[in-house]
Amino acid sequence: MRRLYAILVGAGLVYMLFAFLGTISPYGNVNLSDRVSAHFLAKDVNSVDASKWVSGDKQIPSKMKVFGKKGFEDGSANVVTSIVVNYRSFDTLGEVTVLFASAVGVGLILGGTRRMRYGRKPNFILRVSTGILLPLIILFGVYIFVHGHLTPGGGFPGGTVIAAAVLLLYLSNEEFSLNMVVSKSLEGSMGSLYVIFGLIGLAVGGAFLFNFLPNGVVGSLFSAGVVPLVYMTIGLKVGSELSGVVAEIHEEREG
Amino acid sequence: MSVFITSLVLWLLLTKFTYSELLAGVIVSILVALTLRKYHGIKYDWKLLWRFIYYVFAYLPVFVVEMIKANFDVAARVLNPKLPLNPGFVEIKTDLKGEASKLFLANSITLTPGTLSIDAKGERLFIHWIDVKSMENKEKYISQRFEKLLKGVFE
Amino acid sequence: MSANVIIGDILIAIGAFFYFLGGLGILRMPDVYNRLQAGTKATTLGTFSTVIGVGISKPEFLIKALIIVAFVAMTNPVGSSVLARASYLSGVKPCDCTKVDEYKGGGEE
Amino acid sequence: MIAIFFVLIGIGVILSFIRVIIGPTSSDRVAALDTMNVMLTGLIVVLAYVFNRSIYLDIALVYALLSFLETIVISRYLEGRK
Repeated sequence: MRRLYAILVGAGLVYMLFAFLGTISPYGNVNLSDRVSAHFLAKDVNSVDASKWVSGDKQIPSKMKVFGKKGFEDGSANVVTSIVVNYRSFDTLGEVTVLFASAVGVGLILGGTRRMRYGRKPNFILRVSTGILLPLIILFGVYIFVHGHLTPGGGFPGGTVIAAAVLLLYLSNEEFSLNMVVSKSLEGSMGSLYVIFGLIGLAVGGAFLFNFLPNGVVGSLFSAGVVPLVYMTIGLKVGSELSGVVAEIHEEREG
Repeated sequence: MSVFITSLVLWLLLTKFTYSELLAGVIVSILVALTLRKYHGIKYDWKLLWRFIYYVFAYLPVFVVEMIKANFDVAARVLNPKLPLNPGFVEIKTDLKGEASKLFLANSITLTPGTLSIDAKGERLFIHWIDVKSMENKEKYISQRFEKLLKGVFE
Repeated sequence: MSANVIIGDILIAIGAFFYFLGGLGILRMPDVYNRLQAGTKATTLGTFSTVIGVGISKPEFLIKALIIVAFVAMTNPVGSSVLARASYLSGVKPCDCTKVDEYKGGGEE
Repeated sequence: MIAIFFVLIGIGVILSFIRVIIGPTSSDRVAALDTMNVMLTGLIVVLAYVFNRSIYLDIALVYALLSFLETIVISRYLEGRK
């Protein structure tokens, strides 16, 4: 079952490579104004009057009130997010792969079976305040990556905040140790879900991570097509991956 | 359950209210509450509203006034060219039992004039006091203002 | 300029003054514990005053400003008391003017 | 008016940074760094007010969280050493 799955994903990637290589035009002949349009550049998270934007010789029409408009080009209110996820999605795939490789390296070198102890018992004040702050920190991390298409942030910062909460739990509780099975399986399933989203986009639209969902109203939560789903998968993956790194640093081998 | 309520309230405060935000908040709060059911320190009971009102109207004004006094105290000490200091580590007893109430007592002590709580063991709190006035009746100077109020809030 | 902007600006000015006092206290006090006293109190009230002043000047910032204030009020005293305990246990000597010390040996009987 | 705030906060940050550099023990340095981080949080909020961007408040919240975590981590490291 597992081999079949791996073969399917690999075949999809190979097909994507060949399909993509055929569509690249020679260097210098790409008409950029088709790809990055003026409308796309003028999206701003603050919905300012964008009449001052000039791209090439084309003046953007003034009074561009983007918020509340339906079916806009990409539908995300955050320019950085739509560039990273829609226009440069190979780059994000590469970043996720680099992080995965480093997590595997830490697990190979530092992994162990026994929970490491500090020299002193944790402070009473630290222990109780961690109990109160912990749900709020994790909720804030989830808020960052769910709202990645509306506010600054996205999968990587949100995952880092979740890993920070796990580190705080490790520092304040002598008994706690992360359930590695849950962490690893969440990481793996989320990573492959990201690739599967990309392959569905490839099958539907002909490019990796093509936006196959309706765009919705700019500025609301369920908008921007595939971007929030991709950021949820990336956020959960990075969060569980960095938590696994923190857990492996806190373990030591027997003897 | 109490984690769920706190998370939902925080989510709605962080975002603007729409129905899709409410739906996402409910889902996320359920997940957070299920994940952390062993490691949280928030517990509510049926007297929540009364406690909240008591906290806002009885505890917060005293706390804010003490904090402003503490800052003028710090300002007077720092701006004085001779640096009048008389510090020492003292130990006081507290009557509070609950963990959250002791945490709030320690935080209040840290933010009030001239005291910094260092450690808590059982009923004993260890405090760095910048101006040791007397070794008897230490509790009168340091913690008695808050103990009654916090007992009303948390116990 | 309306009334709430003026009130907010005055609050921000008070907060900035307390920030200045915190920096001065950090620089002038003789040992770690006294420095933590000055730094923690002054910066906490400074943050209260600054952030609430911003929230009053711009009412659409008020809710997030209150969240930041609550977070700082929870974490700042905890951080400084954990740091004070750590520096005591790691053997940093208090200054010579210290009168009494009932916390010898980490408070163990 | 706004310039006064920035000058006062800047002097505070510089004074505590001097303590970070000259502090005799590492506890002094961490204490000064903690104070400086809280000041910078307030500075980010004032910047949000000046530039009129509500998104900077999220950044201030994340900065406060990370500075708290930094203090806790270094404190646990210091007290574990005997």
